[in-house]
Amino acid sequence: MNEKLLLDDGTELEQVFCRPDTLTDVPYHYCPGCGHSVVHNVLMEVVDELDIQDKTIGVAPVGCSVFAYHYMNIDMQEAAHGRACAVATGIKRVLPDKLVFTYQGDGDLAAIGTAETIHTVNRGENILIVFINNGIYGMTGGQMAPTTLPGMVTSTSPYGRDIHMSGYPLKITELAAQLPGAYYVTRQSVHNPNAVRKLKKAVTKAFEYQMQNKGTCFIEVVSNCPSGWKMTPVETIKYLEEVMFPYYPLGDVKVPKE
Amino acid sequence: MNEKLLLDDGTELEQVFCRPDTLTDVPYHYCPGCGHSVVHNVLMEVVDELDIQDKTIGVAPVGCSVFAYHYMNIDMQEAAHGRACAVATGIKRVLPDKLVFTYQGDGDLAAIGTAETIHTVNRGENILIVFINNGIYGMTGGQMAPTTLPGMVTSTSPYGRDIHMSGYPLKITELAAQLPGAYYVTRQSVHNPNAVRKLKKAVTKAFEYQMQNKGTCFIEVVSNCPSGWKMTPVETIKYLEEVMFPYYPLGDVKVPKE
Amino acid sequence: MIKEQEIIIAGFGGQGVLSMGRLIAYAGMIEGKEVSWMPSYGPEMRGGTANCIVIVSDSRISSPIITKFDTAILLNQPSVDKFEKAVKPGGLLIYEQSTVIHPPTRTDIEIIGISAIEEADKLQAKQIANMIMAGAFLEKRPILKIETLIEALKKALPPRRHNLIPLNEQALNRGRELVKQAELAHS
Amino acid sequence: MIKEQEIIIAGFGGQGVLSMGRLIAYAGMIEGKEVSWMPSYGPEMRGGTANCIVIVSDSRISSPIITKFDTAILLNQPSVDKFEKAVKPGGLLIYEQSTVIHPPTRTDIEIIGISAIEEADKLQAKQIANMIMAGAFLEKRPILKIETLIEALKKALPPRRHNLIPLNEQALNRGRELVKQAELAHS
Amino acid sequence: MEKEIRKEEPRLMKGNEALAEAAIRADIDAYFGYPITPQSEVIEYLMREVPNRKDKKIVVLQAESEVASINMVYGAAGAGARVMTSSSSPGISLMQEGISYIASAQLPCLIVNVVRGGPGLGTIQPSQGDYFQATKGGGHGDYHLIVLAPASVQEMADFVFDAFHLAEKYRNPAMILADGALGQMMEKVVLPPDGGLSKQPKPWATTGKTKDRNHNIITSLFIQPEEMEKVNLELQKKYEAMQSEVRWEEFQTDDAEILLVAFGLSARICQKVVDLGREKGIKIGLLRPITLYPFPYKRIDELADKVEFILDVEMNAGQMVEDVRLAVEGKVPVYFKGRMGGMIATPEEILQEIEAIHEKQNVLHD
Amino acid sequence: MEKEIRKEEPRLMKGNEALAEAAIRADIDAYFGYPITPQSEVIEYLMREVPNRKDKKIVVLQAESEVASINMVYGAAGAGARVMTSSSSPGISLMQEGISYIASAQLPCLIVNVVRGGPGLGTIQPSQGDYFQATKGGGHGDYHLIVLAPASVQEMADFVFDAFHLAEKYRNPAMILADGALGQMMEKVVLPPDGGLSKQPKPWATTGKTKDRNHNIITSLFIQPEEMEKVNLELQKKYEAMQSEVRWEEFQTDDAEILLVAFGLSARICQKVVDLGREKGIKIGLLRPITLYPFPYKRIDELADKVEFILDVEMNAGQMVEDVRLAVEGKVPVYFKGRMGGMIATPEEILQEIEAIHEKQNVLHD
Amino acid sequence: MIKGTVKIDAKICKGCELCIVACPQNALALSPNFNDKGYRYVELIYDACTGCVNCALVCPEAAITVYRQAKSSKKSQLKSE
Amino acid sequence: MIKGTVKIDAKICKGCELCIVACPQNALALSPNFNDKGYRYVELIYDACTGCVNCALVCPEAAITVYRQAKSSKKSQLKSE
Ligand SMILES: Cc1ncc(C[n+]2csc(CCOP(=O)(O)OP(=O)(O)O)c2C)c(N)n1
Ligand SMILES: Cc1ncc(C[n+]2csc(CCOP(=O)(O)OP(=O)(O)O)c2C)c(N)n1
Ligand code: SF4
Ligand code: SF4
Ligand code: SF4
Ligand code: SF4
Ligand code: SF4
Ligand code: SF4
Ligand SMILES: [Mg+2]
Ligand SMILES: [Mg+2]
Repeated sequence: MNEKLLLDDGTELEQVFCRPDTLTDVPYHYCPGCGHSVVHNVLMEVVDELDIQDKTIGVAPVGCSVFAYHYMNIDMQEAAHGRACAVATGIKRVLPDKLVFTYQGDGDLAAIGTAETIHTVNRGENILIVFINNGIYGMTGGQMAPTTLPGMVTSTSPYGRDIHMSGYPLKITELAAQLPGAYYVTRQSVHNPNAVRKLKKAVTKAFEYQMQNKGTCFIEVVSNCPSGWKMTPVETIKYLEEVMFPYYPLGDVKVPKE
Repeated sequence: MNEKLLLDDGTELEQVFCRPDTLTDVPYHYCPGCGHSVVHNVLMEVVDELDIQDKTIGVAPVGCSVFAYHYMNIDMQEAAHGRACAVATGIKRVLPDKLVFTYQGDGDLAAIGTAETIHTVNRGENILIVFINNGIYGMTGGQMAPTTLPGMVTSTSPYGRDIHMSGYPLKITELAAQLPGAYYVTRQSVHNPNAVRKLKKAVTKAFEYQMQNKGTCFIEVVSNCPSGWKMTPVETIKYLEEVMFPYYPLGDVKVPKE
Repeated sequence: MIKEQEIIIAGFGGQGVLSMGRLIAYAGMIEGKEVSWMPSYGPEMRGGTANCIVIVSDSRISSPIITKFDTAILLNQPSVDKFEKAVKPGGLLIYEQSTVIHPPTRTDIEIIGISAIEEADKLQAKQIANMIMAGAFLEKRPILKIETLIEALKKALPPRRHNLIPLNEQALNRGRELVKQAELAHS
Repeated sequence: MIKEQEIIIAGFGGQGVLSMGRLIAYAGMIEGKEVSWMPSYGPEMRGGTANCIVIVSDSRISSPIITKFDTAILLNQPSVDKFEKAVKPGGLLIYEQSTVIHPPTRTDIEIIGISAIEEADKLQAKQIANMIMAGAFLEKRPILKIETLIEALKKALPPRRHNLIPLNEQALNRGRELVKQAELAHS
Repeated sequence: MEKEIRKEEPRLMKGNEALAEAAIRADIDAYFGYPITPQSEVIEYLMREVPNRKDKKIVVLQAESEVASINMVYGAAGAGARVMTSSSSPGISLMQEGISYIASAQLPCLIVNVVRGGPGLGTIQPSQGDYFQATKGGGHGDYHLIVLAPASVQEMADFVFDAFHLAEKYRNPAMILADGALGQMMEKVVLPPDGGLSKQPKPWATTGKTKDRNHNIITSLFIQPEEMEKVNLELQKKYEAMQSEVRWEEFQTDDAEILLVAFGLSARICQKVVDLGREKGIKIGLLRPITLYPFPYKRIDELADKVEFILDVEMNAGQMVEDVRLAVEGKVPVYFKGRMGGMIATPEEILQEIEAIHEKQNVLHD
Repeated sequence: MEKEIRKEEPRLMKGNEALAEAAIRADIDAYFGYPITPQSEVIEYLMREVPNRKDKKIVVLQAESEVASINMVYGAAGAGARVMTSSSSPGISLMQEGISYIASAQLPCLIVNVVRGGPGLGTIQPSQGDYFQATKGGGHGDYHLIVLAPASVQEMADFVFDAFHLAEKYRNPAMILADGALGQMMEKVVLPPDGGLSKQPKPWATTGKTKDRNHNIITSLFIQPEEMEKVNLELQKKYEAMQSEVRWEEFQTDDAEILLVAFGLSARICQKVVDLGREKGIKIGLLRPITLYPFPYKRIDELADKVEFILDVEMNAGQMVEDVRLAVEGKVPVYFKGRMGGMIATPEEILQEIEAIHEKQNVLHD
Repeated sequence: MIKGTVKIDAKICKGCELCIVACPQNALALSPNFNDKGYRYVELIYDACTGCVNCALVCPEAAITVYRQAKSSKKSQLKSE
Repeated sequence: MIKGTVKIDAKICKGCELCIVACPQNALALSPNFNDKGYRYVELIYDACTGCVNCALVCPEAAITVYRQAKSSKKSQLKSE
């Protein structure tokens, strides 16, 4: 870092952005254009900047991001499907001075893990929950998630999600925000550079709040799944903007009253 | 029923209230003054009046009311702890013309069964959920429930519920009401005759909505546990009024927009 | 010397049947005997009887759960209904007389009715009925010294409640007297 | 007559490697052979290769999962990197030439490069590259008749998509030609 | 059940899909499940196909978890439905409480476990590591599932019928214990006939109390130990009766000097071993248990009288081998060959093992 | 571990409470659990007592479920804590996925199962019906717990130390398999000394990556079958090594002609049977497995050489008896006597059984 | 004139006293006697009962039958409200 | 004069094109060539780059390093915002 580049014409350029130090060298296994990678980058960027590599312990879910621990160069645990919040509780309670976060998909956090999610937030566990909502089960090949939109085609809703059969998409972030244990709840995305900037701010805040023992911070990232959605990465941006965000509006859901 | 009573002085009195027909003769095993019994009575009273004994299928929880099936003279299933909503979903989906209800305690519905509760309501399963919130685990001898009030002494919060350790009491009824699948959500009690009358109306409405396929009806009954609270039944009434209701205010939480 | 006593103590929750049993077991331990104490637990306690099985023995105890007893100490009607038949022939049944409307009827065991609740009321200490029963029991089956029981009580109670010890002692003695009176009446 | 062919077909998801394999298996079944088709599955598909193992045999097939192959049909670089070494000595490796920058190098197997993607582009049908590869394979290992493959295709495609059959046939034939050309070039 | 002659054209299908199609044809009333590799095709197929079967009324619901799935199965089964779920190892572990409840409440249903390599999250590759869990009871208490182990896509389909038939006959949950390869692979299958499994009345089901009967109760709670023991004795009697349903298959055991015992995919591989061995003049035979519970103890015991040794082959660290040893009770040595974590022994590898043992045995005999 | 001489006064305690007090003295860092009869006193005792131990920093948390509990245990164990949970049968069934994960990730921890009668909701009375689940692996995949079976309140306390010692030595989850009676009963106990179990460094734990080491990863995912097989082989090697920890107890086996095998509460009862039998001149001996995994196969096999027959006694339908039969391999007949659903056989009943078998055997021998 | 009365099933009464506090007429009280279950049960102690049903509604044991001098032929008063 | 430039790690680029659409200067495009992973990778096609970091922010593979003619010695532009 802080490397300089000297061009042929003598111009000196300064390095202003590079791969975060706290990423390992292992190439991501994610599909091209997958939002998981971007969120990983942002998380490790913040760990770099806050200089908390030695204090941060991550919990990976079962989902496409199950291998997060290969990429994030911090101590990590891989939790059973849906149990990341319970695992994080176990870690944080015995190591209250460390910074603990979970990283979970929508199937993991909002389906099988619903009870753990709700109760962890309700207890106000002093952790950060990062919730990647791509409206689908990426890992297992594109099945319907609790957050799949009405009418959206997946391998288990081949004729589109039918709300009479499966109900409406679950806005678990709004539920979480209702709980007194939730300190800071926000919905972000990574579909363009500004969104990435905002997410980074949110993550920074969340870690700072955790250092101040404020309770649970909960960041939803409305993300994409080019493979599951059967779209090119570029097409997913449009789908996000036109279809996902109207249902999952971006922005803070609960901010601390300071 | 409709029996008359002829007094010595020649006055003829009409029977205006008696034990519901749809109760069996088995005496309740509940502790003296326990609200469970009253709610059982009300439920069966409504089954009598709507004449739906042959259509109604109940699901008993694991909790003090685990033996509900001994008392309610209707077809019933006993579910695993916390899974009554899943069991009811299984029944209702294969028998959509029957009237299905669950009967669950606060440990059952709001702790171990949180995921099933949330997702059943979110799917809008066309059932009635009866939720007996007595702020304690009665069955297992008085441990802290998710709904135990701050400072309340139980066998697992011997120095009073500590919100820093266990979080605030979970208002799962309010969460359920947020879900689009919830059609009618109300909080009732049985601590005096009028409360019982209101509960009966709520139950009647809920069954009627179910006949109209409206979605999930959810009735919380803020109840007592003389044994767990270590109070006489009469003392529990005061505690309910003075301590429980302020935290769990009675009344409708979500009413149908008609 | 009695080498072993297998005892069931039953009544409503709140009547102190569990603590009475614990006290006997504790005293047995102090006297160097093998003891076990096993409570009833679970939902049958709701609105029904609480009970505990106490075994005091000179030799090692195998199972703490048994179904036949040398002695039954029964503080309410449901307990009498349930455990009368569980007393071994020749065994002893002591029951609380003032609240039991259908007294036990077996003829192959010794049956003693004690109005412990009434007597406790007289001593202005409802919660002491259990100790009156315990006194009655020890009068009939002197497996333990009363002094040891008092010693056990001292260890079981927190110091700030040691003022209750004289009352308990009184109750124990009252129980013993009542047995004697009952026997006198029968003889 | 070839009694058995154990084939691995690999490439990116979306290149039609699974359906090509299925077609070969289906055609084998029509010809009365024993067949099995086994896809790769799970997260290794993410951003990596999809593959399937196809076995066409005259006798009963034991395991559908094997690690050495008579033939490898490989449509991208990672597949070449992964499966080149899995070809049995004397076996066949056909790879997509236009996108693979490090071609296979073994000398104890037969290696044929086919620019299937380029050729498919020429036919204005990107999705047909797999059939070009299939044609090439059948030219080298005539375990099945081309007609059976077409028949299989008819059964596999819904009627409304039968208009695609001539294109597929063309691709198969193009593959066969390309092999011949390649062999000519080498010889 | 007699095997009928099937007229339908053979199809090329995945094991998971053949199983799902068979379930439709077996007239299931409901399926509840949660996706997990390598069996998600079961629910995917049902979601895709069921809406096209206008003559059928089948509930297909993706539950929020495996815990919910199995309890939905409990509810539907209690209400008299023909109902099933499917999952793979970790998901099946989550179902253990529910399975124990279903067994105790004596409800018929089908649970499919398309096993992957464990323990833990493990690998998604095929395995037979859940034999103990399936046969000895992964849940609490004394109970047994009827366990069928298919070895082909054909059996993935056929055993759906067998499993429901047995489950309903005995009011007992049945399990199909397959593995990832059987679920994922395609091969030829001739599907069982639609509607070929009749439905018997279930007077015990909770379908609404009518005037002419007492209220029906589905429960697994028997708080009095005397009562609970009675229920247990009843269960044990049922398991005893189920022993008559034991099924297995033998290959070239008539003159075998060495006996292979293997189930599922391992048995397919061992069949090849038999052939390879016999080509070399080694008289190998194979017994394949088809029902893992009940287990063919007796037949293995009989065969033990005739062979030099037994080699049990599994895709795990040695589980069924305990049952084989229990069958044989020391009569002949029982050896074990296993690969783990998704690895599969090749026929050659197994034959080598046999030859090595053979040599060792001969040395011993000298 | 050498048994030290204990100076403390004996106390009268419930098994559950003695276990909880021992956990405090064994310096646990954390307990996570969910109430269930007959073991709720464990968490109740900890909640009551821990705040009074100002010298200790122990986390005691009531989780929202057993599923959450076991996963909290996983997290805390992975972070290097000495951590435990306790439950009873249905709750333990719910933990099976988590247990399989913990075993696969090789994390030390203690799981206490105070068994009640199953299957299903069953009864809350004592039982030994979870032997299979504990020893063969109720979860998916090939793994084993270290399983200790106490037979007294004293051992309820002592085995907490043993369990953590072994768990940490082998980086493997350990289980204490008790029953409702042992949990609920009070008897004399001399508690183990406070702080008597030292803590070794856990360099693998996720405590925050420091500059001087690579990042630590706790996982049970090994997607490549080759890798997963390696993990499995490593586990198997560990289980092999654990065999050296096998523990059992014998009573009057020296001259025994009849051998009783029983664990836990059943073994206490069988001790009485030995006495009663010998009074009658029947030479009975008793072997009590203390570790159920590893199991004393070898010793039972040795004793089998000397006795006429073996009677295995359990509070279930016959589970450990399979291991006894595997130990004996047909050398002598192995009989089984079991009561179920919370029922407990009396010494007299067992003796009668012995006499009946004895008679039958003699007829056979004539 | 007697407006109403109650019959209390003494066998199943658990003496919880909830009916006593619910009765606007203070017409109910615990008996000094015990029932088969060992509980003191409730009795109507004088003729003030109006048949208002309050006691019956709150009785956990459904032990109370209420009679009233009234035209209503409804099974229970509740419905008529 | 060149205001900025990017270095793209062609080895790990997956050709998702997200950087291309994120670049306000339209300075990026897919190469006709393939990398070791079989993907066409992205290249800077002319000197319009301003070093605005947009492409790098959205790059899933963290494959882009950005240089800019600027005083900021901050590790990343983000922080300075
Ligand atoms: C107990 C259990 N059930 C199911 C699975 C299979 N499974 C793995 S990941 C997953 C869902 C993945 O979806 P999501 O959480 O949304 O993550 P994504 O892949 O979309 O990032 C499922 C169902 C499992 N591994 N374990
Ligand atoms: C899986 C499982 N965990 C725990 C238990 C023990 N248990 C039985 S009932 C109960 C809670 C009872 O509380 P609640 O649901 O509030 O009902 P209440 O008795 O208060 O009416 C618990 C924890 C169980 N039976 N099964
Ligand atoms: S499947 Fe979807 S979520 Fe998973 S890596 Fe691919 S694009 Fe991302
Ligand atoms: S313990 Fe509480 S909830 Fe249970 S029956 Fe008694 S009073 Fe009612
Ligand atoms: S009916 Fe009304 S007045 Fe009569 S006893 Fe009951 S509460 Fe009192
Ligand atoms: S409310 Fe019912 S149970 Fe309670 S005292 Fe009155 S009559 Fe008896
Ligand atoms: S830094 Fe900005 S201008 Fe330069 S290539 Fe990237 S997006 Fe384009
Ligand atoms: S965003 Fe990154 S991975 Fe995607 S095309 Fe651009 S450089 Fe390549
Ligand atoms: Mg997702
Ligand atoms: Mg409760």
